[in-house]
Amino acid sequence: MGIPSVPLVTKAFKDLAILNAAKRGMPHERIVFTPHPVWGKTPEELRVYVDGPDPVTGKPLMKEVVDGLTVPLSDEEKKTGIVSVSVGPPTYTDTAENLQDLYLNNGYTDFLPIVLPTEDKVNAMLKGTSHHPDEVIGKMAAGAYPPWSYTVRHVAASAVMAGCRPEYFPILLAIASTGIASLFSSTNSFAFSMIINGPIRDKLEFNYGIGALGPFAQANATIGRAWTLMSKNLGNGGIPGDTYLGSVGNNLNYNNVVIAENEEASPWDPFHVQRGFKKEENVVSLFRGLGVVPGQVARGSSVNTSPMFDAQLSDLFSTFTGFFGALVIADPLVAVRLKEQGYDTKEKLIDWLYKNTTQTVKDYKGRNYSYLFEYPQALQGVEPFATWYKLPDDAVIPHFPRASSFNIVVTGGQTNAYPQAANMSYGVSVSIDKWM
Amino acid sequence: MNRRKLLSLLGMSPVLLTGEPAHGGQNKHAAGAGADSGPLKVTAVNPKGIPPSIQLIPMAPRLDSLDGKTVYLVDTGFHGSDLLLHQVELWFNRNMPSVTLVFRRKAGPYAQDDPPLWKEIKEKGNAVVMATGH
Amino acid sequence: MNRRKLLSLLGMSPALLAGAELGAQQPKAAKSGKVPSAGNAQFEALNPKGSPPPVRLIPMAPRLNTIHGKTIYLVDTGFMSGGVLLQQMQIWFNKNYPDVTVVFRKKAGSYMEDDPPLWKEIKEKGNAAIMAIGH
Amino acid sequence: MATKSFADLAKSNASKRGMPHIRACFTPHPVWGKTAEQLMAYVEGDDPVSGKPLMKEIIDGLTVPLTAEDTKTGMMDVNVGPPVFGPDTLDNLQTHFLNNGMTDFLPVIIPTPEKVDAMLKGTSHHPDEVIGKMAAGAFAAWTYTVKQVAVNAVMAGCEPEYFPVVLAVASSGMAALGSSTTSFAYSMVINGPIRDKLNMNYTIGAMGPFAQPNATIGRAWTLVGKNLGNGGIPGDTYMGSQGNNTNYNNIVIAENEKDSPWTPFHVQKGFRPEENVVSLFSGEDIRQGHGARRAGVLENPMFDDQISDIFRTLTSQFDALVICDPLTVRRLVEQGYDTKEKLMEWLWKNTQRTAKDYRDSAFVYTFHYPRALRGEEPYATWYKCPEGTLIPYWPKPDNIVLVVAGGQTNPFFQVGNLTYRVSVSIDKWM
Repeated sequence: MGIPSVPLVTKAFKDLAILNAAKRGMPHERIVFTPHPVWGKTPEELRVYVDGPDPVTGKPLMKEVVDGLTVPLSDEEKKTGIVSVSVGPPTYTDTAENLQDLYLNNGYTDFLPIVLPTEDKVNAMLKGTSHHPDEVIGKMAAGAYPPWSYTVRHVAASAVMAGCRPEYFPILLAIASTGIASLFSSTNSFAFSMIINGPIRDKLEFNYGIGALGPFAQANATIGRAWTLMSKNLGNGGIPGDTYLGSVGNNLNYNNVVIAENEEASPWDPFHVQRGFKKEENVVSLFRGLGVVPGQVARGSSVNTSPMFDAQLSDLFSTFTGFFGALVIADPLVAVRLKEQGYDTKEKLIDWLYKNTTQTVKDYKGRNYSYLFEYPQALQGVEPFATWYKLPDDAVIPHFPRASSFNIVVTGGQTNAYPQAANMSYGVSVSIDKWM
Repeated sequence: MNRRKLLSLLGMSPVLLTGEPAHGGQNKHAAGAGADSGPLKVTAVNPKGIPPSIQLIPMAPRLDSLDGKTVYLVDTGFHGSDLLLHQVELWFNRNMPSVTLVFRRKAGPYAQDDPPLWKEIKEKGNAVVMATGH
Repeated sequence: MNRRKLLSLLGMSPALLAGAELGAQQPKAAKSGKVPSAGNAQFEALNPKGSPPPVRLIPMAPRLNTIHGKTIYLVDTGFMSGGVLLQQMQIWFNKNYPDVTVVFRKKAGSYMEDDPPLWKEIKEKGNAAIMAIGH
Repeated sequence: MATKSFADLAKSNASKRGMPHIRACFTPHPVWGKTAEQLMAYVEGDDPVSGKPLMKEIIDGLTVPLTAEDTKTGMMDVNVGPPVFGPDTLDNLQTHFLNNGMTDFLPVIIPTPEKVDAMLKGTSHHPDEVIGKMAAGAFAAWTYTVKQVAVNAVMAGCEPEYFPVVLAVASSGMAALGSSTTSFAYSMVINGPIRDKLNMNYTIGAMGPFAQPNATIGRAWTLVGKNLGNGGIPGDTYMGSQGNNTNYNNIVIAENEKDSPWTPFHVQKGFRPEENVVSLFSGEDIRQGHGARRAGVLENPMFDDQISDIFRTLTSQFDALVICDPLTVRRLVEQGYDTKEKLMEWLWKNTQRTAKDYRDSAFVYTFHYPRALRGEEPYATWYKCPEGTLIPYWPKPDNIVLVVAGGQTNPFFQVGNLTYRVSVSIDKWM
């Protein structure tokens, strides 16, 4: 702006504020900190903050503010130019054991053992694609940060580390090409998920039978993990206090809920076909949201001889936030049963769920994300939020803003007729074949 | 963590961090310390992507004094920021009554920019205090 | 998966699996003749498995020469719809083996619990049993 | 006679119980929800496993004479392979462990004798001490020694100083991969000074992949369940139809005792604050509080009310584990909940549902109803009262567990539909 400013930030965001200012070109920005939190405090309590010390420096807070605006700049503070950021040497040489420690201590891992990305192993991984190792394939940031870029070879290093085989590599390139990081900077603790469709599921021996979402196959385990390693190493994500701020964290970030669709046992179109791909194409689709809930907990889950899965799913969705979408993860037994109930396409079920999962306007306005994200949109006239905010409190409105908030995928081993439900939004579908 | 240590972890170059090693660097352990893996060394590639270069922005010149100046208090919209800035305003009224305070709520959700406000501040203001976070 | 493969993965001993390979074998010997480096240096690794209890073999009961004229118990263990399936089987026996006496019984207790009085009854009055498990 | 889905299970379980050649036959799956006509077609059709007519299989099973193998008696040892693999290259050993189902399909640290010896230095217990028995369900339990636990701890990536925690978990005999057609979740809460000694993360990203002890101790529980408890073999000792994504790490929660004004969880369970304790949970899942009604109330957020709202889609078959960020706790204390017990009491009293909703729940029907029939309280009463009667979710306030974790960037909370099982002293395994 060209005029002196002082940002007033709560102590919880200290590291974030300093680092972000530095990444944006002002490594010495004069930031003043208040105690945390501000939310929920009374004016009297906040006056104590203002009259008290900056909890970071220990000096009086308002003296810091005034000094920040008036003390002349040092030479360093006036510097201009371009500085490059170092990520260390291109290779490390040491014993295998020491390298395992080094990668862990340098924050290159998810704190679990890795396969060391030796040049031999990286070269073997690179054989899994026809793309040139030096091709720059994307840019990634774990939030509102300047994005990092990366080549095919960079992706290969993270793929080796996660334990992937070279034949898995095109899937990782497809994910990396989207630029979506699986560790996102927010004080919320988000979860991520991917759906894999096409013949590659069998070629790579993905598990979409018993234990589909659990640790029971190398492809499911390592590809999901690789997304998190890529987010750390290629997108600079997952540094607590800097590029990761989720207060409580999310256990699903270890594997990122890899779902290979059980296309063979499903009575419906596969997910990628719904998105306009051909059945024989290999596609990965990415989701983001909060988490996964099992259907056993729904009300009416034991209406014995005639289970009504549509109503059960709707019950589960009613405690979700409509800001994220509703992803049905149906066991094939559930899908077949739903088809017998008359839902011969996924679209019919989506239509029913959208219309029958409702809430009152009062409940809607009381939800966290409604205020934070949808109320500003309502003020700008964006629908359906503008209408919803005008309706009386007792009006009944859909729980999710549109039918496209819903998605359905089929997976599981048919030992048990239950679905799972995820509070997750569809992001994007990417061809895997393009990266072969 | 102090600023120097933090920036060092970021991999900021010596231009920013005179005297600090640019990176975590090589492992301290003596080679061969791992009895089972023997003294044999392997070479592994660095998995990090390419961070963008940073365009340094010189900070705006500071004022000699705030006396008689106009200071904008900008609320970015996080819960509670408005109340906090009001307390800052009251402090100025009590301790530096010659300062003119202007309170503004930034338009749009917290992640969006507000160019008209920045323009207004540049034209009418001398300094800014912005409240970020909750 | 066939029975032999399945038991092999379980680590069942050769007495049960004449001729089958054990699940947990030595990895293939490393190729010789390579210059030693960290990549092909040789290591030993411990087996992470716990100690499974030995299995006491139970000889199967002698089979009948024929089911004609015999009494067969159909036992419903209580999983959803198991009884309906067994009733269809009873109808099948009536049609195809009218001289077989078919007795339908629902096992007492939840599906995890044993039912000794029923086993006693079957032993005394029945010649064979068919038990429906699963849903 | 079983359905096709259970073909592997039926055969392997009969083997483990002593009848490796049992004559099992199979119908198509499922039977549940089918009409009588559809089931008659099953009876008149083929066994989907053998491809032969089902009824011929049944009659043959009852009448074809037994072979010599069928009539064998005696004790049979189950072979788990040699005590040591190799020598071989690390790559080949990695592949070997992966292909033999000894891992969670992620890379492991190869448990060389040197690494295992180093791990064993993390405890004063003798390597050959038998410390527990474990089964992943209604199977014959396997036993294991301190050394066998050490092998799995090495594989998971644990440091020797984490070893007492892994031993404490293993000594409980509780497997992290339980066999059921339901895909269960597991969790552990760690209390005491060891959290700081091991540098456990209980602040920002507390439940995510941000610290070595949190990541590797949780993973070790799954490896212990697989290798020492023989769990996690799909179709045999693992039947969860859809699987559970939390089984990779098992939701490790180190309590943020420092920033919590409440009594730590282990102290609630009768331990002293300076003792180190791991407490194990199992159940359905964990979910975030964001979907709660009134979660966006700004001036005066009522977290008690929000937590109660999330409770209303939990199943009563499992309990509630609430994980609160310290900011949430501070706010709750301001509301008057200066102890965990006060909040547990309020939540228990104010989270209710109708008797009809209770009885319509799948798990309640399978597990509580038989107990109600036997006259067990409160289930008997809950099954007798009129449909519209409001009843609590759980028998007592203790069914609600409160734990504090998080980095105070936001006053959020998460809710697990998880039941407290046991607390084990870590100090005893040092």
